[in-house]
Amino acid sequence: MDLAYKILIDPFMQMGSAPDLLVQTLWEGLVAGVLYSLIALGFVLIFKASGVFNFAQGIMVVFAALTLVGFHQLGVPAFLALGLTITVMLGLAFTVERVMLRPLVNQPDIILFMATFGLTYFLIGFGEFVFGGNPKKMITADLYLPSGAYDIKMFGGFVSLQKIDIAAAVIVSIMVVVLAIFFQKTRIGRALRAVADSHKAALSVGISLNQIWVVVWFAAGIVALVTGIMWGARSEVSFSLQIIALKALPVLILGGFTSIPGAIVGGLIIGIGEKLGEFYWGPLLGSGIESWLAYVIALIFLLFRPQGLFGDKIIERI
Amino acid sequence: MFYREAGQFKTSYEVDAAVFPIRQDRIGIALILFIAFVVIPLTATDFVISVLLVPFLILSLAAIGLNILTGYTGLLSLGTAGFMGVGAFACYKLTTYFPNVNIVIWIFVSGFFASAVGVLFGLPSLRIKGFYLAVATLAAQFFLDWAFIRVQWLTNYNTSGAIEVPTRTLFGMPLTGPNAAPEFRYLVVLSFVAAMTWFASNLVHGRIGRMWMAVRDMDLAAELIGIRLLPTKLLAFAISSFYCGVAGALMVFLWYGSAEPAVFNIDQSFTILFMVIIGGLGSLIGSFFGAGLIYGLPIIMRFIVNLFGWQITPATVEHFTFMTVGGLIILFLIIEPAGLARLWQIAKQKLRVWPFPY
Amino acid sequence: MTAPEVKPRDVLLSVENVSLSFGGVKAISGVSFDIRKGEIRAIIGPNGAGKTSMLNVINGFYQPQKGTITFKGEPRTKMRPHDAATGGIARTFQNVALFRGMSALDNIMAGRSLKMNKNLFWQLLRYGPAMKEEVAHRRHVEDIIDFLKIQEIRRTPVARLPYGLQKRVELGRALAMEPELLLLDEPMAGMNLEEKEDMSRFILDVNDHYGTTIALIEHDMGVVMDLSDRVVVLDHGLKIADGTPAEVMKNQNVIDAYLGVAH
Amino acid sequence: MALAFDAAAKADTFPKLLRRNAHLYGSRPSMRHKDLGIWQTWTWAEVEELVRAYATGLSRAGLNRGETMAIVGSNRPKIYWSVMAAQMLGAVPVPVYADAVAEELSFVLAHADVRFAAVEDQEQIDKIQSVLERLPKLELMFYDEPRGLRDYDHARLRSMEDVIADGRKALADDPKLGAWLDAEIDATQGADPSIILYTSGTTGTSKGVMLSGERSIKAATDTVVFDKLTEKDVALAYLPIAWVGDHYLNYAQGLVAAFCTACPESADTATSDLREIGPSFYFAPPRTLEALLTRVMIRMEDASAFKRKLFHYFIGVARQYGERLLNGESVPLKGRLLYWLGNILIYAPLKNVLGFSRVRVAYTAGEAIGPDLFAYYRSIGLNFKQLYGQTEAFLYVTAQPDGEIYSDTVGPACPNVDIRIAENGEVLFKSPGQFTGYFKDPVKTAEAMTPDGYVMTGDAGYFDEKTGHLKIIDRAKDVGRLNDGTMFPPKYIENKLKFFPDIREAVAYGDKHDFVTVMLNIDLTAVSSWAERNNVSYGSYQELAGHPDVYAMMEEHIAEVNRSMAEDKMMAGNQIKRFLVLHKELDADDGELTRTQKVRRSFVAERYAALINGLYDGSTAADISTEVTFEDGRKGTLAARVNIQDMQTVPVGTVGKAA
Amino acid sequence: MRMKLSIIAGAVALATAMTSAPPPAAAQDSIYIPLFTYRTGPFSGSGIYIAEGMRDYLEMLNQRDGGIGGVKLQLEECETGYDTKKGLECYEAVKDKKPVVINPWSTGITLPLIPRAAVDKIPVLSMAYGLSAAAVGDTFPWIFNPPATYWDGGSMILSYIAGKEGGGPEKLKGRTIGYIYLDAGFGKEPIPLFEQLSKDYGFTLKLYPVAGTEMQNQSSQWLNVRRDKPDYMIMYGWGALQPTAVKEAVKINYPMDKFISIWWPSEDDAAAGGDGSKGFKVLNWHAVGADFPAIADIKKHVTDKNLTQTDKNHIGKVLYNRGIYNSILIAEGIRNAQKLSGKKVVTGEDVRRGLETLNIDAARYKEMGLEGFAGPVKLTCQDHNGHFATYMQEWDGTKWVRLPGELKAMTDKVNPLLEAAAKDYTDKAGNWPKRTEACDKAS
Repeated sequence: MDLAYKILIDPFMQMGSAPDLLVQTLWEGLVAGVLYSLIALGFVLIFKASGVFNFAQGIMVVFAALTLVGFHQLGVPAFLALGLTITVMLGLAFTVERVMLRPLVNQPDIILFMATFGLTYFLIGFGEFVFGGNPKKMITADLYLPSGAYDIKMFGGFVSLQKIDIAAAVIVSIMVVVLAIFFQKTRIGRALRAVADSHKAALSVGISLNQIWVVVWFAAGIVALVTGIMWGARSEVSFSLQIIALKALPVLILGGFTSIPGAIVGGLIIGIGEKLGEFYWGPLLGSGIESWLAYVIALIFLLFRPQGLFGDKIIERI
Repeated sequence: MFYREAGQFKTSYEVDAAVFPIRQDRIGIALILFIAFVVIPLTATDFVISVLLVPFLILSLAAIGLNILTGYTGLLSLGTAGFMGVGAFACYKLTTYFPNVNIVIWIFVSGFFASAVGVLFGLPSLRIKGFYLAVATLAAQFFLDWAFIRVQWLTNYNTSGAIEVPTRTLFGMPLTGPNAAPEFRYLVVLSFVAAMTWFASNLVHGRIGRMWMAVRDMDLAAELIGIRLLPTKLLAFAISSFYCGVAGALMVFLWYGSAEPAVFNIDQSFTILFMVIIGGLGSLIGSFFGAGLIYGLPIIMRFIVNLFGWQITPATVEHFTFMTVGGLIILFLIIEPAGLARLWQIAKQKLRVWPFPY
Repeated sequence: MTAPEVKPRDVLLSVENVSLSFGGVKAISGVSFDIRKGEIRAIIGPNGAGKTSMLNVINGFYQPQKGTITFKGEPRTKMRPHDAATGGIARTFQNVALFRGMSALDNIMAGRSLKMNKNLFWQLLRYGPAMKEEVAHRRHVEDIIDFLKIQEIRRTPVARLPYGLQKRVELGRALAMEPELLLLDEPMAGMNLEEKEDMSRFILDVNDHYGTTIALIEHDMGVVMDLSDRVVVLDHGLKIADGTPAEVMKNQNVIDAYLGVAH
Repeated sequence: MALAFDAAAKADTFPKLLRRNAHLYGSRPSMRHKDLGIWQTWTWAEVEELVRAYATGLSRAGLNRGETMAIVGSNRPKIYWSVMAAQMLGAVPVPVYADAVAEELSFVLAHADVRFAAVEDQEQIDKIQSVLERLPKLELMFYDEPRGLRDYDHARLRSMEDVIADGRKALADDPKLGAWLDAEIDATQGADPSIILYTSGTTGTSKGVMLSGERSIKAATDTVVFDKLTEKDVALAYLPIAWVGDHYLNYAQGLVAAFCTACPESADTATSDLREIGPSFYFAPPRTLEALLTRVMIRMEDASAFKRKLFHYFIGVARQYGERLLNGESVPLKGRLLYWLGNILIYAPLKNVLGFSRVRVAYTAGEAIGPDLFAYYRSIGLNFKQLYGQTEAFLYVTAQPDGEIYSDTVGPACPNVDIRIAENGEVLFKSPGQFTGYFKDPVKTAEAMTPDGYVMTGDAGYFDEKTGHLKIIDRAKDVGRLNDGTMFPPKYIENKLKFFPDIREAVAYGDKHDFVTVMLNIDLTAVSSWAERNNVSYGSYQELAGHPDVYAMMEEHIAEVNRSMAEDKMMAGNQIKRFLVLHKELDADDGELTRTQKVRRSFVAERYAALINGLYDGSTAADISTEVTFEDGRKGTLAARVNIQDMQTVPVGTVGKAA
Repeated sequence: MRMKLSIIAGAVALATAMTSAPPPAAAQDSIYIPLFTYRTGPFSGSGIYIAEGMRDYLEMLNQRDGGIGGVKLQLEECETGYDTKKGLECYEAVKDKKPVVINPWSTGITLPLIPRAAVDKIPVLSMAYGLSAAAVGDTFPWIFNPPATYWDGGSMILSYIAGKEGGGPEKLKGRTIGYIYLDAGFGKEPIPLFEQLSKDYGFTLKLYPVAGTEMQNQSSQWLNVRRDKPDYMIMYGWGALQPTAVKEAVKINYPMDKFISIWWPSEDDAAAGGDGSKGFKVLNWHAVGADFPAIADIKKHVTDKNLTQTDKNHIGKVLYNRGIYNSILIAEGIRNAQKLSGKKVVTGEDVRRGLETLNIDAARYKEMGLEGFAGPVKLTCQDHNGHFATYMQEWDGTKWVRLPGELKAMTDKVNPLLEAAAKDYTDKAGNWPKRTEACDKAS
């Protein structure tokens, strides 16, 4: 009875009694969700166009952020460093396409998945070799990213909105819009969608698969860079950041591997769901349930929609 | 080239269905077993045994476990480490509650606990497939990870929050704990691995193996020939988790000697999955190859660097090891995506038809 | 192995007033027909006539929204494919649905799964009862291999086989179940003339040798005329004719349905 | 072993031998058959039990002593047992080629007066039933394979299985039946006909060669001792059972030596079955060996460059030393080492892959074998030997003993065989296994024998001076004479030429001429690949055939043939003086070849008379215009100018080197 | 088949090669000290400083003094990446080279080594980490964890808080104290102590575990903090947990002067919160900065000669100096061992005795050129930890500032727990060997 009370009633009482905290929790969930979406977006871009589940997205986040900070430490002005980093990510996309994807074309998904693991290993070694293992501070100020917070008074308390979080939400929204425009309006974007539908169809419109791969890996690289800046701003730029990439998995499962809106919505659901869960229900289980809650949320969704929220319906032809 | 198959004909289905139908292969296996059971314990150093062989065997066992699930039944799992943890913790609890029962029995029995947990987390597999199923196993992984830390009962309320392996004996000799001779630990691990590999081989070559592969290759057609999907998949989960559980128990009791829950983290799951993939999905021998490559390669590379006495700091060695291993994985996949087992098979086939190319 | 003597051909399976739709799209509407013991029954019709859906209903892949299916005198409701298999219905697919990672032998052996029952313990040892069982079933499977003349490809992974042989292996797998009713979905699709002749021969031999009742979908009218005892014609989910091949060929509805459709 | 042969001496019929084997080697394998995926095996004891049951069943079905029973089928245990069962009853089995067309089948079955036939399957039954009206005596057919026969009228059909089961039941029910059967076995005398083998009939209609048990066993015993065959040997039975070779090598020798006869799953799988069973006694006709070698070479072409180099290098080594080692000659240490290495790397694995690892005794016979081909197999350590024989002799007339192997001889006379060369060059022999006569044809029997009891083979030959071995050169009736009286065996010359892979067909002329000339057909596959390698460009077959480089190559080949003939006093006069390369391939569609791809010499001579004239009138070219049939059946005319080239000949006796 | 053989042969050859690998040069006339480091991996941020300090000090002794007591120190780094598996590999790799002491630098690696130390006769120095109960020398003669345990640390923080509240522990009554920690053995270890003390002194304890995978994602924990409004926050963190926690604390406007950590945060961690993190407090027991003759010697003899990879900016940072402190203990242990055994080249056994009789007083610090670097250390056979006093340092926005006053462990509370834990450990281990090692008089 007591347990039932704690599970079913008490959390809601808390929400009612301290609405500012509820709002704050929702906001934190939203921000975390936006950042999860961002990582998931990197995965989706690549999966959609090449069917590769890119395990290396996490290390790409670290790598991009380290490159940015690394250039800056060499004395390169922040925005030039940003430009150079983008160039490096383009180079990475080219190399990956050339060395890894091209020889492995038409292999089963799991093999490409495995190859991206090899890439991860390589980038860890390479990144640590070049940049060293020290955690670095993200150059937020130099990039004119805001700091500080707006404390909004409400419900007898306050809700604190970090400016960097607001910036993150704005930037992610802009990126999603840009990507949407890119997919809808540009020639290569349309080709990308064609690739997602059928490789043959894409070839028939005269676009080389190889180019498309470069483009999506480059796009994923830019997404990784943004992710790196945002997460780096929240904590620090270090190799442990790649762990956070795992959070993208339940998001992807929830949103479907091929859907950009799915990645966004999935990210928000996971973000808000796990913050609410941890905050209101976590203490019942001794806290720290966040580490698995996301997966359980995803699992429950999956049992009802095995192909994810926005995933293409799996049609079984017999 | 060295196969002499002319005149090796089968006069009964028993012989024809043998796992090693070729005499030269049987000799080879016998030789390997002889080396493993006799030569190595007599000649290898503690370092080779403790650092290379014992871990290699234990990881191979876990890889076999995962291969049963992923390679044979086609169910992708990222919860391997979690299931290994269940085995390890079960074994720890059992041996602390019943210290007088031989540890070897408990290591074996702990597999059943892992089985039960595996089946539980395998239940969604009826509805969910592919990468989507991975999330169910990921949930298992993270939940179990969390439980190992949070449920202090599992660690007997040790202040360290870790399994502290007590000394247990077999045949009057210490098998676990600091006084256990590496050779002895090795032989016990080897016996476990050899026996369980044999069992696995029997399973996958028989009705159950065919049912698993049928489900893997085309579940609709499998259902059509009367295979019930859920029980078949759950059996795969059960057996796979059993293997992982035993591997986990062996890992903590005969290798680490003490383990924090973090040992069973997601990285471990990934590592085992990669062993299975690079070794070859659906191949027992591939599990050994994969474990050997992914676990052994970095150690051997470090060793080679040391051997040449290059003036490189260990950190740099580590960086290059990472890069090389990563590069090699990609290279191997490009050479043979179906894994080392396939390479092995091709090589063997080449030898069988030598001097012909096919 | 010898066929049971069935003289006044009893009804083995009857389909009564079955309707099936997918999200409003009608695939089958109110179709009734029966299949008698020991006969070869063809289901024909233009593309999209609902033939494959019909087979899917019969072996439980789809649950019909309306109508009943009676198999061996028992009405079947809520049947899953493995129930159909247990009941004695086997099936081949339009696009070969073999287990691609396994050899031809293993594929056919897999067809015996239902008949094998030795427990996990013996399976682990692969000794004693499990081995005996394995050998006994292997013996049976070898008969099928012999019957289908696929001895040479016994050990070949099916993915490497040419299409015609894959179809044969698939037939073998279905036969391994010792079905009472064998559903063949376009057994000759994509085959050349010679392969078609072989397959026709095999189908007749199966019917003759094992006494298996066969229901088949086929596009090649020549084959249908040669093979089948009775034909049911579907068009747009409706039954438009039912009878002997000769009767059906003369039916005006059938001629209309096929008019302009090159077959 | 001594015991075994003593017993064999006493056992003068095959059923008696079977009884002996069951007694002595009861638990050793007698017969294996790749069936249903494994090698089903029957021991001698099992075979005896089966055959006794079968014989009893046959007897109950009406088969009587002295009657004949046709046996139609491929190498399958039940087919062999049908032979044994018939013999057990004192009946005479008449095996017929399984691939015989209905016409031939009906002739043999009618001629042999069969009432019963043991047949393999539906195919044979269909064939027999199509000619049933010509076989009024045929009562019952026993079939092995029931498949597809369900709807047949079973009035004339019974499955062997049923017959055996029936016999077995009868034997069990009536204990006296066993004794009766033993009495039947004992009642058969060694001199009684044991089997009738119909000759294939290349010349006229088939003749039924009657062989007696006693003689067959005596002949087989001689060769079993000669080749030291024992019950531990294994042979693969894949040649037609109606051919004397199979009956002798597998059936008779199998029973005498009690070795194991293995039947392949089907003709298609014979190669892989050969590899599995790994026979120790092996027989293959040259064309099989040639086809095999071609397959080896083609497969090797797909190997990696390194492996190919390795292969060719060591095959070269084998060519150099292999035969000498096999013959026990002295070989330098380096050669021995290289050969040893080659054996590890190439020969042993190659033999293994081909299934020859365990071959101890191997024979080839039936036609002339190319020296290269023969040397090839021998050089990698396969002890292939040639033998010469014919149905009337129960196969063996001559055979090569170990260490005296030459590709162009067939060896000295076998033990207890006496050979004589007739005036016209025809080979005559007297052997222990020789036939007792043609069935129902005393006239032909008499024609085939000399008054003093020698059998005329119809083959021309002579004893080689150096080796003392018999050389067979041609059919006696085809041997002509040059105007100077030299014996001219066209086939001998043609064969020598055809051993070159570049030459597909050769037609030799010389009878009643002053010298020998040949017309050649190039082998398109071989020559075009040669052309590719040597940058010889050509647009058509005709162009290629007429290419000067091709002529040069042919000239080399002919020169080699001439050199080899010059060594042999008997043949030195047959050196080729002029030749041409035909502008078109000889084609069965044009009637130039028989359907079995043999040259119809007289037809060709007529058709290409213009060219033959050219060959003999000294001109350097000749025009020819022939009608040809295109693949689509249209007919057209092909006109060409064909070059004719002179050849140098080698004066007799100037070639010092041994061949 | 032969191919298999050749593979085996190759493996055997390699294995033999491994066994016959060249032993460290001149093993006879030098002292072999393996240094387990983690310059790579997710925790390299701390690991690099520690590894540098640790190595540089010993290298300096080699360069300046020619080693210890005239015997060269042979240093070998083994990279663990903070991974237990690799740590064990390192242990097995160095075990046969007669190391005199092992510094695992990871609790995960320390734990499996605890039972092995006695068997292999290699002392394990887990300086202020590892198993707290190992302080009980009678039970763990081979394990040393000076100068204070995590429990000591916890009790010191509580004393500090009580002091800030203006008195003894009783002042804690009615307060709420939050504990944010890495959800692993290390973080969980002090919980029993805190629970005990919360009962004893009547304060409320709130737990905020952070999972290893969620270190950079702590917003929920800090939301909870905001809700629970604890008066003080205690942190036992590691790696990325620390800077993130500091940032989050700043974010929710938590009063930083009430945010107190155990001794692991580095300057980088504190700086993560920018200006907002001023006032953040961390326990420490040794000096920060480079103003010591010995450290000057490091610069002179090691860094300036490029005998190290050390980034010069790292010298004097808190974790660099922690590395130095670790090496001081090693060096003094060896020096003691030489004295006790009379040998120049000492063994692990000797160093164990050396460490048990370790006694570094202020005078000795001065001798070493490290006057005032840290408090005196004196270990006994019974006490392998010392539970020495520490002090609090505060982040002023750019550097650590030492706050006046010494903090003493609540030994009366801690020691019984330690004893109990040690007993619990040995009870569970099954025939844990009784101490047989003789006890030396302090030198």
